[in-house]
Amino acid sequence: MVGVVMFAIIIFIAVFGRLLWPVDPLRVDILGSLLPPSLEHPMGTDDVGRDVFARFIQGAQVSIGVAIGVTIAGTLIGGTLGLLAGLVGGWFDTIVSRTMDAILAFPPLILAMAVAIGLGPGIVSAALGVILAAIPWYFRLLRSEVLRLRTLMYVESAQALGASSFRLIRLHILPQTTSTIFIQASSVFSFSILTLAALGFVGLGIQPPTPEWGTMITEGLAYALTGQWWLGFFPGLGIFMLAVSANLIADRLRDIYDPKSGARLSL
Amino acid sequence: MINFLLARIGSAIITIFGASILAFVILRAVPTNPARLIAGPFANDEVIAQVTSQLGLDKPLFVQYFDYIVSFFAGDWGFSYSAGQPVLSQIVQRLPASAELALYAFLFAFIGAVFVTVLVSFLASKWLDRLLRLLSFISVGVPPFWLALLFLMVFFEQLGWFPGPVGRGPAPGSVHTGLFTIDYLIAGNFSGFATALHHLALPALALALGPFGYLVRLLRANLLDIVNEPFVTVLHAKGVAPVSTHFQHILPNAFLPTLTAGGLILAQLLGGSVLVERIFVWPGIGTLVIDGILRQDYAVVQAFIMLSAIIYIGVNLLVDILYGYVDPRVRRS
Amino acid sequence: MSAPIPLLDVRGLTKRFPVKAKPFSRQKKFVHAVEDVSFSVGRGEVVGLVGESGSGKTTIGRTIMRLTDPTAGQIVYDGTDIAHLPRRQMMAFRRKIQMVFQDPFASLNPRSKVGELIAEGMEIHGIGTPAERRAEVSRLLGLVGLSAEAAQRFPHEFSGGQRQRIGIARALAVSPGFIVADEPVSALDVSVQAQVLNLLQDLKEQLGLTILFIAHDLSVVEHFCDRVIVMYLGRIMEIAPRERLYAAPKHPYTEALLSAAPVPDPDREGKRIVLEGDIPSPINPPSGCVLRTRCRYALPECAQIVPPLREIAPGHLKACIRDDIL
Amino acid sequence: MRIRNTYRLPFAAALLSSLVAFAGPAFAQDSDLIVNSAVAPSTLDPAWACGLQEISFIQNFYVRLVQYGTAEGPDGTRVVDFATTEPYLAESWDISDDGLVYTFHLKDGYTFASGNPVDAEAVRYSFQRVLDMAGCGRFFLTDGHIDPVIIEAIEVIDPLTVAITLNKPNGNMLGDLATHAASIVDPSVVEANGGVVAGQPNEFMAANVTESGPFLLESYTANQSARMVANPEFAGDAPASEAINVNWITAAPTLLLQARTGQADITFGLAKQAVTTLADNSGTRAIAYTNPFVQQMMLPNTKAPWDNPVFREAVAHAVPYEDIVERVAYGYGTLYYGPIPPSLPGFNAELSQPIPFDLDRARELIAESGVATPVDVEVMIQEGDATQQQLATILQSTWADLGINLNIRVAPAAEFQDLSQSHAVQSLMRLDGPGVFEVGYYWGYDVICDNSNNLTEYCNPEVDELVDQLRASSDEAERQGIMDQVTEIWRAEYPKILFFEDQPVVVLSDAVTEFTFSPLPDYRYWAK
Amino acid sequence: MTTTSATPLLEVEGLKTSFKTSRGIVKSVDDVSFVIPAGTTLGVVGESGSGKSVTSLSIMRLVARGGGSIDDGVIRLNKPGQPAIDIRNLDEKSMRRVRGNDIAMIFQEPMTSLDPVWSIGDQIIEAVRLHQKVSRAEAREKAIEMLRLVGIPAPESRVDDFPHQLSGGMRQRVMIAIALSCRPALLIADEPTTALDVTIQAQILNLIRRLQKEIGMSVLFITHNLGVVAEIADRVAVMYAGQVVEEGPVRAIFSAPRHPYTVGLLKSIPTPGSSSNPMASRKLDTIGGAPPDPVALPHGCRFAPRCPLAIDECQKAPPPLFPVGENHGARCIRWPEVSK
Repeated sequence: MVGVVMFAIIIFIAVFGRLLWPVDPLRVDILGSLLPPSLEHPMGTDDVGRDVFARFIQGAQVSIGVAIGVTIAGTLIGGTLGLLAGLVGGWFDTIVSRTMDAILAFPPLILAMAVAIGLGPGIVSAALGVILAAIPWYFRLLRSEVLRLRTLMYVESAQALGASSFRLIRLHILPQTTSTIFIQASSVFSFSILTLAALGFVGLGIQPPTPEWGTMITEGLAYALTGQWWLGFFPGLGIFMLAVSANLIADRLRDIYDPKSGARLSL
Repeated sequence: MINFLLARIGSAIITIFGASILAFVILRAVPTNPARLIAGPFANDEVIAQVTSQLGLDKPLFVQYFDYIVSFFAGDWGFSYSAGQPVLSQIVQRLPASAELALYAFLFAFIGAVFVTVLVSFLASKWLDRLLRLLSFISVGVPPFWLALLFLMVFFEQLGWFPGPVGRGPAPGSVHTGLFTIDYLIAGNFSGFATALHHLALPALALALGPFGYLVRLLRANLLDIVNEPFVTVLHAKGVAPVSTHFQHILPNAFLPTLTAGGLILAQLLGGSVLVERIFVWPGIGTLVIDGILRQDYAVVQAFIMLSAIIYIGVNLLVDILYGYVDPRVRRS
Repeated sequence: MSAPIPLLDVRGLTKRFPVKAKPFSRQKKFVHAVEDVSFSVGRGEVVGLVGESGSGKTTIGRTIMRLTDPTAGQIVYDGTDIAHLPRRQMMAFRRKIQMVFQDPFASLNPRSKVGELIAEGMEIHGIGTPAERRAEVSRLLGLVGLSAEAAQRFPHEFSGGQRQRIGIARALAVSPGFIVADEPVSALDVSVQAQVLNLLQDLKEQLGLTILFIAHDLSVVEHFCDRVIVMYLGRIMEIAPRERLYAAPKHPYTEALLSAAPVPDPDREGKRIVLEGDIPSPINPPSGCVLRTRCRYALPECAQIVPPLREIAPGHLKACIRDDIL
Repeated sequence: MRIRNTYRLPFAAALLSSLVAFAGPAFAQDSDLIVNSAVAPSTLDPAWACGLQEISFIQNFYVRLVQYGTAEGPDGTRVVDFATTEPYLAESWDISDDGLVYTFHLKDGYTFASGNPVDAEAVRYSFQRVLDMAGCGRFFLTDGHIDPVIIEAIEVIDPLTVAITLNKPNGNMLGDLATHAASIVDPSVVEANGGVVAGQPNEFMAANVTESGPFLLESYTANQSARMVANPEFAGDAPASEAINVNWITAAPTLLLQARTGQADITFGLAKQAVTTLADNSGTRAIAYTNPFVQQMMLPNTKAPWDNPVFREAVAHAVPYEDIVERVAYGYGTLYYGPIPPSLPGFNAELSQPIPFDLDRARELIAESGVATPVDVEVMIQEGDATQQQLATILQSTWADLGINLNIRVAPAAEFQDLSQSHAVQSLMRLDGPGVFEVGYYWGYDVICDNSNNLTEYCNPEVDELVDQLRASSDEAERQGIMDQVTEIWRAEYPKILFFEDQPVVVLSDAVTEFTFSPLPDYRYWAK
Repeated sequence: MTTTSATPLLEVEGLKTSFKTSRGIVKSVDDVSFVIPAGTTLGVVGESGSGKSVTSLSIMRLVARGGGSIDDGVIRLNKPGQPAIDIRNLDEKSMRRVRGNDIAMIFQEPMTSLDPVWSIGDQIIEAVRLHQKVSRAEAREKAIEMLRLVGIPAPESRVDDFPHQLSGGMRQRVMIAIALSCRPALLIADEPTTALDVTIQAQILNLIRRLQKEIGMSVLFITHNLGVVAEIADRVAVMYAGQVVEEGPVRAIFSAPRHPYTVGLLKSIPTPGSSSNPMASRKLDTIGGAPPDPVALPHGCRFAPRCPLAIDECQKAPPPLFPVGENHGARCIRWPEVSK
């Protein structure tokens, strides 16, 4: 419940923030730089006098947008591979499973970093890095789900009626996995938010001046000890709220659908 | 057991090779020519071409890969242009700092998580359980680098309880392990030990919180599963006191899966915490890698990626073996 | 007693499951689930297949359904060997052979409505228009003693016995001639078990079904089946018409099984023959006669040869080398 | 067997060197002078070093033929005076009348750490090495005359006499010989560790020094720290401190923190905003100096729209210079506009008045220029450079009103270097200044035609001719005349945007008793 | 065989146990009374949900873990020569001394009833040492002895085995060894053979019978299998919807049941030997309908909605347990009309 409310607040800020706070996040006011939070600037201003709240709003859009994209892409690619591997088996399964093992050999953040470096810094390569890191988790999940569900009696009973593999997947396997996928997706969403921020933090994220929370924290780092805490604090708070609420939602879903399994993916 | 070991080692080796190909391919996609970086700004094309062939960058990719792997396992991990040093010696230099930080972070996370979770589950208080759950979510959701920043702002800047971002503090006089706390203890210098610990505390805590939350969630879920197992009812029916039931039976059962997760976490931490090290100016591998990334010193980055994968797989392997040793179901089958 | 023309003729059926091989070990290990099993089921006959866990009875049912492929042997249904039939050709037989599953909770997809579940077979085989199927679903629901509006509800809204009725209706939807009933009542409470058994009996009589009835409960089999096949550790021990089997078992295993079964009669006296020891692992079954390790009549020879299943009286076969017992 | 041995070697070496490195900081003592700076050297090889951080570190370990003098500085400190050249290893020197042959007479008694004498042969070897390796050092040593290389021959006359022959006269030759590139390295050690391979860096020399100068490098952890101690065998003036600890700290907060708490005696490279927070800090003083490094935006004059001089003039008027000095440089910047930075000898303030910030004028000029708006331009800045990012952001916002859409491309250091060297970007920002503090050297790459290091691609044959005259001349009055002339020509063409000349700020703890500032810090004169 | 002592070993009177669920309060056990004389076996039969397992857990006071509570009733344990123990009012520590020592319990699932990471020997040793002051070595000897007693071959070597190395039947033997290690006065066996194969079931039933004689304990044997009850029990309690509907000597229950539910139950199981009777119908007698919803129990007789003999009066008030014979009671107002 708390999760949903927190999530709703952030989404609301991302979607309607610009309407309620129509300040240009790129507008520079040099002499008004580094102002502390006030009514005029609820989250203060940054080193060139941009309104941090306006940047926070746009950062929310960027973070959420990219995280959603990453989550969907990861689900589709990893899920499809997992379904196929579980169903087809044989050499296909062996090759894909081995590849996934190799990907899993990297700590997720390191993998995402490697990809972002390889493709050159930018939001697209950062997103691709996170997708690649997320794929094996979906793959494993779906593959084991398929293997598990295939032996379920009602799947067998449909098989006994003569149902084709495609029909089995479409009607009897895939619908059963939606809750698992959804739980996984909210974990991955939270993971993407954190990882994208981390990539931004090490300079592999989105290119300025587009505000991205992780990059904002890095830029704020230099001011943390000179008293201008608001530069890094608020974007961090945004990441925190989004990641925590996505996790809370995932956990709630897990309680509802799958009370036995534990956490799956962490930074 | 021997078969089990051989099989695990075999598959670990295959995975490492797979991972090395992946790492190699990814990093060779980089558009910039490292030769230009090494040659410097006033170099002409001739010099750049010389350096390129010196690095073997003009060879086909698979030859480069082969060369890299051969020299990697021979101990030549490349040359860092940004430090003017072989990568291996840089990593060896910085490994103890990262290892010490990782070790303490892991201990904080693991011991903390096990202690708190088991206590809360034993007390069976709904209220405490909710609190713990909330705490675990908060800790999993906090970006570690932001947390590090908050720690500094609160515990250093405001309260002055801990040292600021100044790295590991003074080094001990004699070096045995490279882990300051241990070295101080060996030297019998307890105030030095305290200082080293003082410096370790904030970064280790910042690093520990995420894994702590993760372990709490995992252990809590496992404990809940085990508590509902029939054998627990049997134990009660035997007249076993709740304390022994909880700590001698439920905990060992729930602990085993946590061990695996703990291994993964330790492996990730050992690979250097890229994020927290940077903020606390910890002279570890994480800092090295960030510098490597920013300066596009890819010999460093590539060696680090390989190293992370190897540590990750190696620790996993160790945990599997340990698991096999601890869990009778795996041991004897 | 002359056996009717068999509708199903199983010959030399063998099924081995590879055990996940240990790396670097030379020999592959198998679970010997079913070893060289032959029997037949006549048209309109109800044949019981009894045995304890690991006897292979369920594997036989699943193999006939082609839910798993046999390692060797033939399964001749109505003149066609379906044991190795390709998918496409097998489709025709899927209509003719249907299965009722043990667990009425697990064998129905919880997310599908009962109507959809029953109609699924018809849909797969392209039987009728949607409207016709709906009508057929109502008819089938009536047939198994449920009201027509049950079609609109989900499986979890029904009790165990009702779900098993739904499972039966689902199997009947494609008008099969042959039903493999895999422990259809063992998960049910006694009173419900009786209801379902009665239903199966009615349906059998009305529709002229042929049934292979897999069970571990000897009294249910005695009540319901015409002929009984007794299995142990993947092999057939004895086949006999029920009257003969229950009155005068000829195989030591059958004898022990019947003796071990508890009877709801406190006054029953008589010595109980208890088989000592555990059922051996199907990965390493004993050589020769698989029962010999637990058999009180075992001779040294029993370890030497696998006793063939031989006819000792019309329609009565046993796999035991000793004729001097029982 | 052989293969194995060679494989084992790097491992052992790495382990050993790491142990040495652990042991390194262990010997740090309270009496050590602590020097913190933000950027670490990437190589210790004088032949290969390019940047300030390498130069300033390396030069402490090597003796050179000549050195710069010093002069009075602010706040009781001193500054290095690049206008004067004093003897160092060379006792005296003769310059032939045509200005082509320099003959140096060396002092006796100087030795390397290995015990070998620092003699004429070592000088010849060191210079020849720099020329052959063709790294950055060659550029410094030849005053930028590399095509053809201005040094025609280096001859050993006798063990204490060496002669250098040029193929054309050069007014700044002595200044060049005072740079790090002219460091005298130990030929025996170099030969034992890979020798000289034309066109290739030497891995040993990148991580080691062969000391001939006032300091010995006691321990060195790349990118992290080093400890240097006074060289007891050094025949020249002993350095002011016995031992110096150098830390390279990339994290801005740490650098600030250590300066603030007095953990560091001397701190370089603090952000200007951070320096302002130290104003009331007790125990430290922040002293601003000058050096000829300028925050600038290169407008490659051959690329549209910068090929339009009126458009360049327009954008030069569209920069809020004063606000930038106030809030980006926090007052530590000098405004001017001209080809000579204010702190380089020869600067004429009269002729180099700053350009006023005048958006209306800029608008008029754009209209006049004929460049159709809106126009998209891209500026490349370097990853992690906060100042450049602030400047780019400010321009982006300011220029948006003029119809100029400024796209910011953040490039990591390597890509930045790659793209700027290959002239592949539309424009870029840079903090740039000469490595040799003389106008001729600076203009030798910054304003003359067809020079790959001339990032503005400014080209004016008339200026080129004047620069040639300047570089050959040693006459002060003549030089000033030429410089003023070029300034006037250059200014009218607005080749680039000059935000401000950067004033370096050094934070000294109160314990520091002697300090001499140089843009290329020379540790010899520091003490506490 | 049965010695009717003055005070039975276990007396249960008016036991009421309920569970809070999301759908409402479930009265799993509602006014259940029975006695178990020393050395005898009471068989409790009933279908799933009838409350038989909750009854046994209530006696062990283990319902709280599942969210249940004992609301009313008396559970009294009378060990010969000792003061009676009022189980409901015992403090938790004393209760623990009763569990495993005076009353032991074995369960349905032998595969999951043992701690998988403890060796079976240690699990027996734990039980022994909890209730007896013996050294570890002595306890180990005792464990081996117990394993031998329950018929585990080579107990000296198997004592260090882990549960996963044993078959289901062997595990159930280990469970019995643990339960009997302290020679309890009462053994509660909750469906101990349901998960086992029929030949193994016979072994375990024989074992329990043998040990009961040797130790002289009483047994509360819970099962849904009427055949098993007929074989093992001296007295039988038939449960339906949380109540004992009939209780009596085993012969009386099987030969002359006085409750319609008992009758229905007996009739609905296929009669062994039916094959030799050519006249036997292929149809079984059944009880119509289904057991009531546990959160919405009928006000009167709980079996009335399914009862062929039900009359209007049956709906009005819950019937008491009528004495219908010697030590034989039935909860039916029309009991005189009931016959098999």
